[in-house]
Amino acid sequence: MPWSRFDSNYEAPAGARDITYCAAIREAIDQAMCLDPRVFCIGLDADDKFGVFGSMSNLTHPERVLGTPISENAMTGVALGAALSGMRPIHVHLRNDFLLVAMDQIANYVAKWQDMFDHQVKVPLVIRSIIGRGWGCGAQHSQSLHGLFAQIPGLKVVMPSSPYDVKGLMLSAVKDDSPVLFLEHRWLYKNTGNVPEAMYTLPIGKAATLRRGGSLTVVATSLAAIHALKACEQQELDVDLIDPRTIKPLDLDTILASVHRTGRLLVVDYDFPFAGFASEVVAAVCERAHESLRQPPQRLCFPDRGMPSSGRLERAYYPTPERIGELMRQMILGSSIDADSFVN
Amino acid sequence: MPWSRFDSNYEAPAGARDITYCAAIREAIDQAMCLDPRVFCIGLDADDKFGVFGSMSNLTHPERVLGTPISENAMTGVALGAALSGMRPIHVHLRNDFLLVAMDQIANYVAKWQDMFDHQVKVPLVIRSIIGRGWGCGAQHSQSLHGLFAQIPGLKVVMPSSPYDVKGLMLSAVKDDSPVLFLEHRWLYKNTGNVPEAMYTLPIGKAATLRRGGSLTVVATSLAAIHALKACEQQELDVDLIDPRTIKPLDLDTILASVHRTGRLLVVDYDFPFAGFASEVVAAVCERAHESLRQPPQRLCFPDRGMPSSGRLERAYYPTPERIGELMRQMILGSSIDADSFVN
Amino acid sequence: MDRKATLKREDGLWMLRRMRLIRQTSERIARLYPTNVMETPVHLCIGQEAVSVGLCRHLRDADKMFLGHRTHGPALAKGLPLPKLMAELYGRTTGCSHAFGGSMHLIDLEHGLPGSSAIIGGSIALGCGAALAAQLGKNDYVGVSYFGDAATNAGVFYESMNFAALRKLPVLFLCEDNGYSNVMPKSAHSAHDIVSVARQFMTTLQADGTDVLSVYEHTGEAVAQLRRGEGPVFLHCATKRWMKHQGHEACDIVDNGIDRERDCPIRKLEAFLLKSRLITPAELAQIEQAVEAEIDAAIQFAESSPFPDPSLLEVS
Amino acid sequence: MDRKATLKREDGLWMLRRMRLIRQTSERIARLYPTNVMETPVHLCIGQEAVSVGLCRHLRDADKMFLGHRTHGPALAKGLPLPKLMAELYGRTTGCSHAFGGSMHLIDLEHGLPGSSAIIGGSIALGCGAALAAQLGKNDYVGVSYFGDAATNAGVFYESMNFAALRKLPVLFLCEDNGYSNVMPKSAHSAHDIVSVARQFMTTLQADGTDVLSVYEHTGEAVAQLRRGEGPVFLHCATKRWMKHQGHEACDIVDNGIDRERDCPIRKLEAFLLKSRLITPAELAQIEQAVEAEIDAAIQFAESSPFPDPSLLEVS
Ligand SMILES: Cc1ncc(C[n+]2csc(CCOP(=O)(O)OP(=O)(O)O)c2C)c(N)n1
Ligand SMILES: Cc1ncc(C[n+]2csc(CCOP(=O)(O)OP(=O)(O)O)c2C)c(N)n1
Ligand SMILES: [Mg+2]
Ligand SMILES: [Mg+2]
Repeated sequence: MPWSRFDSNYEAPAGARDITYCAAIREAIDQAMCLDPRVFCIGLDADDKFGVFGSMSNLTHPERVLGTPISENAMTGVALGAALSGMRPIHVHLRNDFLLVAMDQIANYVAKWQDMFDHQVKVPLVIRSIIGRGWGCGAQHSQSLHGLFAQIPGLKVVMPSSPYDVKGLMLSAVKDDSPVLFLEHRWLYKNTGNVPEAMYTLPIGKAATLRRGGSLTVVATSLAAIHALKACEQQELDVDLIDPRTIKPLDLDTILASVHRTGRLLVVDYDFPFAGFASEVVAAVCERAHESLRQPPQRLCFPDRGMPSSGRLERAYYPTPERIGELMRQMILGSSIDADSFVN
Repeated sequence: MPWSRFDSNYEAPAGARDITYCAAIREAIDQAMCLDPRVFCIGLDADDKFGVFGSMSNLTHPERVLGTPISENAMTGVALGAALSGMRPIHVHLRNDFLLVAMDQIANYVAKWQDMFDHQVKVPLVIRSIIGRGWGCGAQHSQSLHGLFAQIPGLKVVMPSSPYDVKGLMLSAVKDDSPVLFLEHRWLYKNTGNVPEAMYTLPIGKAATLRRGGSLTVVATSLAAIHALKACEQQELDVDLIDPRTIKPLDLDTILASVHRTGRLLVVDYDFPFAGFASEVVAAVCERAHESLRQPPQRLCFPDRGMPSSGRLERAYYPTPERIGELMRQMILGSSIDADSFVN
Repeated sequence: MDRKATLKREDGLWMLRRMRLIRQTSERIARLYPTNVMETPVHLCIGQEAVSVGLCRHLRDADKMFLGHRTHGPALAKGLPLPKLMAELYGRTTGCSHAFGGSMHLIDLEHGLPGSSAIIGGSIALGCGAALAAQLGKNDYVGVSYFGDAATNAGVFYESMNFAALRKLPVLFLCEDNGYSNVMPKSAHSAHDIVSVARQFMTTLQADGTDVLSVYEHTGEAVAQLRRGEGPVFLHCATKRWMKHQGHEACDIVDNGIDRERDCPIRKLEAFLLKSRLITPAELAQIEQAVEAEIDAAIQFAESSPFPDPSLLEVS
Repeated sequence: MDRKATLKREDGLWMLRRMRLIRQTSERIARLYPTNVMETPVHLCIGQEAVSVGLCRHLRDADKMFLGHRTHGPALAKGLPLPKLMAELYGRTTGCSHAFGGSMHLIDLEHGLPGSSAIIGGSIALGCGAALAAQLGKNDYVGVSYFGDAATNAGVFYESMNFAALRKLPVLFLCEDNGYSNVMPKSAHSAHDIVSVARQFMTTLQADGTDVLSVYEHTGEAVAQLRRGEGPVFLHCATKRWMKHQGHEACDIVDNGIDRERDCPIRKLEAFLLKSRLITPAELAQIEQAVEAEIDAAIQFAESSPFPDPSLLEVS
């Protein structure tokens, strides 16, 4: 089994090259495909000249990159059938909104197959999807559906924020014998960071602490984590910023340890607010660290409605580093925020 | 507009007939169809001799009951197109697991249509689905997906527990100009209760208090509410039992008022635990009533895995009145429960 | 068919005007697009105007048409006022979707456009739903599902055809086949002949989608069948996409087989009208100018319209 | 075809034994079902045995077959050991799915059964995935998607056919057409002829699904094409469902056109084998008895197997 020679290591090393988030994904996929002939990529427009926003350009094994018709549901079943037959497919989608077309396969088939047969079979299937937003794409092309998919037992949901994480976690996802939903925010693609050239994996289910502080625990993933980090830096806030990296399984231990220290919790989640990932984090923390919380926990999410198109409305719809910073500051000052803006 | 002559009234009257939950649904649908020729029913096996478990048997207008092929996704689009053209369809599914096949239409189309066009159009569409479980139906035929659908902005999610509620809320759902997902637990079908013969509506978004008490607030819907009630009665517990009836929009005011009095919260939700309805209730309460909570809130949900088939496993998978009662009693006694059994 | 004998001048002029409206509007959008005044993706219809215009000459306001992502052409053809389109692209409250929809989500209830969708395939079912509403309500409007060649890859297309055929719904399946799904040619996305498959379910017709008179003729036949209650029709229109899938640039696919002289639906119609003496060269120029003026006014309207207030997003 | 000349005794006996295994097992299940020892829905295959058995005589263990909800027949035909089926129906840990699957979710990796699904339609795509794995890995197994007539109403069927045809996948689309979706007849669920539609995508063959030799013959042709790498095949088998859709009772649809004498695949094969002198009446009786004994043993095994421990549900 070619995958066994990896070490698990989740501390970003120093001294490696700086490459983009996009290049880190590409490198992980290329290395996985070179290492293991069972790995192949499939997806609508996966094989075209755009190379999935560059994340699959010039791969060493183009013969294992398969384009498909607009048939996301059946293609997910095809990927599953191939995974059950010993392959390790990476099924890629240009926008996560299209995953809803494949929901029957994802939720009824992919996620349940192992449970239904008491884990006699492996389902080494990665479903990659890019989260996009902005430029008036509107309600059907701007969602971030990690909260929806995290509800479904049997799916791991990974959404890395840095080039280092995205490479290590992509390799872990491909190596994993259970289905992994891998979500990449388009706005992270050009970010650069330190990424070793050699293959490495990062554990699925282990958070990263992006900033240490003592007054407020902030939980945020993907683009939200980067925005929160920016807000902390801009406003020099004493924040313990945790990026769970994999939202399911969730590294609750790291979050709880932080809340026990800070006594305050804010979850910034770029997703719908009702029964989403932020709800889960708040609920799980309150169940386990009620006594530690000095003030009510808070969530910052999208408004509970579909995305508007006009730039003016888009810019108001999505949280910004400024809004995150403002909320963090208020929480640290202990002032109470009207929670009613988060839930209808 | 034939619907305007209703009064909103949500107190169960005395003296009316006792009929079953199933008969109450049937009566509501039949009355709606008689009142308004724009109301029609559509769905796989909607027109067969079984009459959707009896809930649509012998309707007055069988010519407005349309069977369909196994094409849940397109049929949802057909229902939406008809709703946008002035009809008031009731799209029915024998099991809510099949809704996942129609997820693109439900989440990308039905739920978003009004938001995308700034509510210039009405979408008077009811999606009815029965929640089933037991008898070894397994992971694909035993889900309760209200938490998943409640995440999606633009959908109302209604799941009544009593014959009185189910009739009034079904009429409200059909009367509503926005999409309503209406979930009926199969195990409630034979329950009987007081139901007026005349048409009446109940407000969508208004909880019912099933039992008054001062020591613990329990939030539970549908079958879970009935089980919780049974547990309270069996063990004579001092519980304030709230059945939100419509899980979205959620009547948070009623829940908060109760928590302020009792200082304790338990949510019993017959659904997956991660980022589900129970998470939302706990999170929303903690944000708003942190100071009132005397001890950590708790959730009782399914294990975070697909449903098993064997009767032995099924009976362990689903919470029971006994398990609910036990947990309520422990919470009232103030003992701490290991929360780690709810989230993986 | 002797087209000259049958085509009425008013029909010819109407179609010419609408095609010019779509063409010139699209060209103007392409010119303005790089300046970022329109914050929304645009899927232009240059070269494809004949399809929507030939179709819509036979449709009434009451007929309900559902669109996908490539909306501008068919929406204008069906009757969406240009200022409302422009204001929507400019993200203004006076847009047809009040700035909530953008380019891919246009609506105009008055003109039988109950909305459009950017998720490929699904809106095919909505046209069937409109037709079902017509049938159940004994109304005489028809439903139109308007979609591209690649949308037929989605399962919902077949499910919709089957249901429409089972119920003999008055719905037109209008396939605007430009031979591509983004840069993927039809040969890569369909193993079969789309029309032959559709023929298993319903009457099929085929028109030359670069020739508005061909589309007009076949749509006439199709819509007549629908209005007679004889069940659904699939109308295939082979056409050519002159632009890239999205944005303001010309299509750069090598060997795309496009000859802008030969394939231009507007030139074709103009030549025919001139030859048939249904129009004069002066009138042609006049139409072109009138359309330009209309576009100027629409842009003026859009630019001077207010942006939406962010408070509109508040959820009660 | 002169069947006598070509059918080998060992093939005939194998098919007879498997059909009897399915038939007698199903009958036993029907007898036991009302006693509630099997807490799981059952979709029996009585009358339909010829389809799965004629097919599976041509399949190898390495060939991967994906099933829907009506699993018992095809699973036994493919090689699932009877005790593992019975124990699964009895909800015991020794069941093929360790008591987690029940009647609709059977698995047997050793015999090329990677699982089955109760959501109609979707598993058609999985067979294509197995075929893709074979193609990419240069393995010589084939994929089989086994489904009913009504499963073809689901969009995923068309999407799968298109993809299989585009990639020339070695996958067999096996349509077991019993004419019904629960109590809905085919005329109500399909406006079209299923085979004619499939023919637009790939080679189609049609067998008499009440005659195992007909299925055997056509499957032979189909599987040979797959193994030669010539692309997918759709094999239609018209058959009859003697039972209700689910449960232990006989089908009560009026005018269901079933004549249990005339339509019985087992009688047909027995008559043929006797006439061809490939078998003796004594051997027939012996097979029947051996199968009964096998069933007794399987039930004995199931009944004496342990129930699963609820702690198995704990999520780490
Ligand atoms: C379900 C889904 N998958 C993928 C896409 C991305 N996408 C947008 S347009 C398009 C091509 C559509 O081609 P066609 O239907 O022929 O219409 P055309 O653009 O040629 O007019 C694709 C793949 C989408 N919008 N929806
Ligand atoms: C997506 C979906 N819709 C509806 C059902 C309910 N259902 C179970 S079996 C069945 C009929 C299937 O008919 P067919 O495919 O012909 O197989 P048969 O039962 O005749 O073998 C239906 C409608 C389902 N399981 N999945
Ligand atoms: Mg196209
Ligand atoms: Mg059938």
